[in-house]
Amino acid sequence: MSDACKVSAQRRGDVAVLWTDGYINNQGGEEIAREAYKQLDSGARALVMNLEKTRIVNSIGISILIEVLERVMDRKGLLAFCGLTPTIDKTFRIMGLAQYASIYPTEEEALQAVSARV
Amino acid sequence: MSDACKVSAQRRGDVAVLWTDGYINNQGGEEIAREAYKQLDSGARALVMNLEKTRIVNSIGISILIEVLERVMDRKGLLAFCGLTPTIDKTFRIMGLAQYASIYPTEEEALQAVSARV
Amino acid sequence: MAHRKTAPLTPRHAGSRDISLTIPVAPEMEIVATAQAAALGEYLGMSRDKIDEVRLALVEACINAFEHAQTRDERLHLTFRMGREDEGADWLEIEVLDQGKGFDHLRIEPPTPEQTFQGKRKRGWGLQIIRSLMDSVQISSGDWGTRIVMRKYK
Amino acid sequence: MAHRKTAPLTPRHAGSRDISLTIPVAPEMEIVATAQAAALGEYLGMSRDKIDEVRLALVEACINAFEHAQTRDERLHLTFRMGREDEGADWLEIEVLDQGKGFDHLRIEPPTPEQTFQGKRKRGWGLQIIRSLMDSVQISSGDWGTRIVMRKYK
Ligand SMILES: Nc1ncnc2c1ncn2[C@@H]1O[C@H](COP(=O)(O)OP(=O)(O)O)[C@@H](O)[C@H]1O
Ligand SMILES: Nc1ncnc2c1ncn2[C@@H]1O[C@H](COP(=O)(O)OP(=O)(O)O)[C@@H](O)[C@H]1O
Repeated sequence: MSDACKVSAQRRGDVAVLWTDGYINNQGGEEIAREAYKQLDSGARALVMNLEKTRIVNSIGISILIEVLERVMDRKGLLAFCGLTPTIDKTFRIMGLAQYASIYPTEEEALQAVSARV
Repeated sequence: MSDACKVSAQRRGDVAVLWTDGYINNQGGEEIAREAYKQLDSGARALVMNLEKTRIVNSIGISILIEVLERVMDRKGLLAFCGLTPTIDKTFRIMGLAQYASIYPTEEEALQAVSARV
Repeated sequence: MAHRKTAPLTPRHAGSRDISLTIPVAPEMEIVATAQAAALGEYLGMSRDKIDEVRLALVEACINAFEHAQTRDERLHLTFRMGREDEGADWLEIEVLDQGKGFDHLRIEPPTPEQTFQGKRKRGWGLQIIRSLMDSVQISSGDWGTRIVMRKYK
Repeated sequence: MAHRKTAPLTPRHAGSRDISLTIPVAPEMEIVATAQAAALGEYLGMSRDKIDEVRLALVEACINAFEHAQTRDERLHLTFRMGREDEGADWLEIEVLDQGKGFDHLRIEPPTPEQTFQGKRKRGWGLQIIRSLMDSVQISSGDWGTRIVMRKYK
């Protein structure tokens, strides 16, 4: 099924960048969580999630992203999002994800901001 | 309605290039015919139709394109198509449009070919 | 069930311009449904961002029915309507009807970000998202099932 | 009408995995219908070109009903089915049902490019295109209307 969300990641020092491609529902969210925990477990202290290739994140997907955020916060790490469509940005704000994680327009800005803080 | 086909044109000496954008049905076909006849009436001797921004041409649209082709042939002019998706190419071949008009992969090739012949 | 009503099991007013879509209760079918919403939004000339809002609201309404409704027919019945206000504003309306167990939507407490972050329960945002993204939302529910009618202006 | 049959006015075998779509008989609604075909083609992982072939075949089936059928209900009833052969080949099947006047499809003469170019009649290619683009096509028609069932393998 081509709608399934694909997740890829790359490590840049202390920071791991994750890219999503496609619909983030429960499976997509779990895919992201798996990759995020793998990165944290192997020493990443900050995560940047670039969602520019995702147009829909449903509320189940967001609830999983919130769990990831809590885990990151427990470890005193950082989580930043970038590449959000206006609708995804709006939904992140409604659910309060924007209060606890930072949101940047571009990957560059997100990387700069978290690199300065880890 | 955003599905309506948009047609634009530009004159390059004896050759007029027409670009379509969107679904070519009866209205789209008539839009193209109108622009084509305008170009012929103002002296164009060859038409290049670039359909790269069109993914569907229905059989009514094609029947109108065939009328345009006949009018061009009556005037001893040339008509070339380019930028066809495989499906549009296939349909043009089924209906025989490909027997009477030339089809080129790119606009450049179409322009070169017709310019050499007008 | 708090709201017992006579069961209006056919779409509200099946006008001849309506588009009806019935999908099975199955994973990812909500995304298939959004293709219809997107096509109609484009037909009306809605902006891509507004279309995304409609799509997400529709996704939430569908997954609610998939997750909670326990539909008797294992299908979800969608009706799409387009119209224009007197002042000229175009709208797209989507009705999502399930023949499930229903729920008392007036007794659903709206969640807060604080509860979501402190607590164990991260869910419960679907209806809230639908209300935030659409211009008007009507819910009726009973033991005949649940109907959500939501409208977005162009 | 040559083919009088008892009128099977509901989709052939309405399985619970079917997707049904009803559209009004109105200009450009055929394009709205193709959005559904495209979404299901993507769901199956069909190539973009094959999806285009399915979309065009569906467009032709819809405009035939719009132009010729004189439907009694001014609606067109589409059913989408997905399945897999024993050998593992996925397919998408689309049924287009109109409740119109029907026609004798066996007596329709296939057009030729020569006739099309010499003659005044440039039309008559719809069914030919459908047959060329889909892997299998079944037509049944009577005074109850017309049903086309067409299948494309992934
Ligand atoms: N179609 C439905 N049928 C039955 N119950 C529903 C339906 N939609 C919503 N509900 C009930 O309303 C509650 C709140 O729904 P919602 O705000 O979408 O959040 P969530 O689905 O994450 O719980 C659900 O937990 C469920 O109990
Ligand atoms: N759904 C239908 N209802 C009634 N008649 C139809 C239908 N589809 C096709 N026909 C008849 O079959 C003929 C051939 O159809 P087609 O090959 O699609 O070409 P065209 O529509 O261009 O004439 C039509 O002219 C019409 O008489």
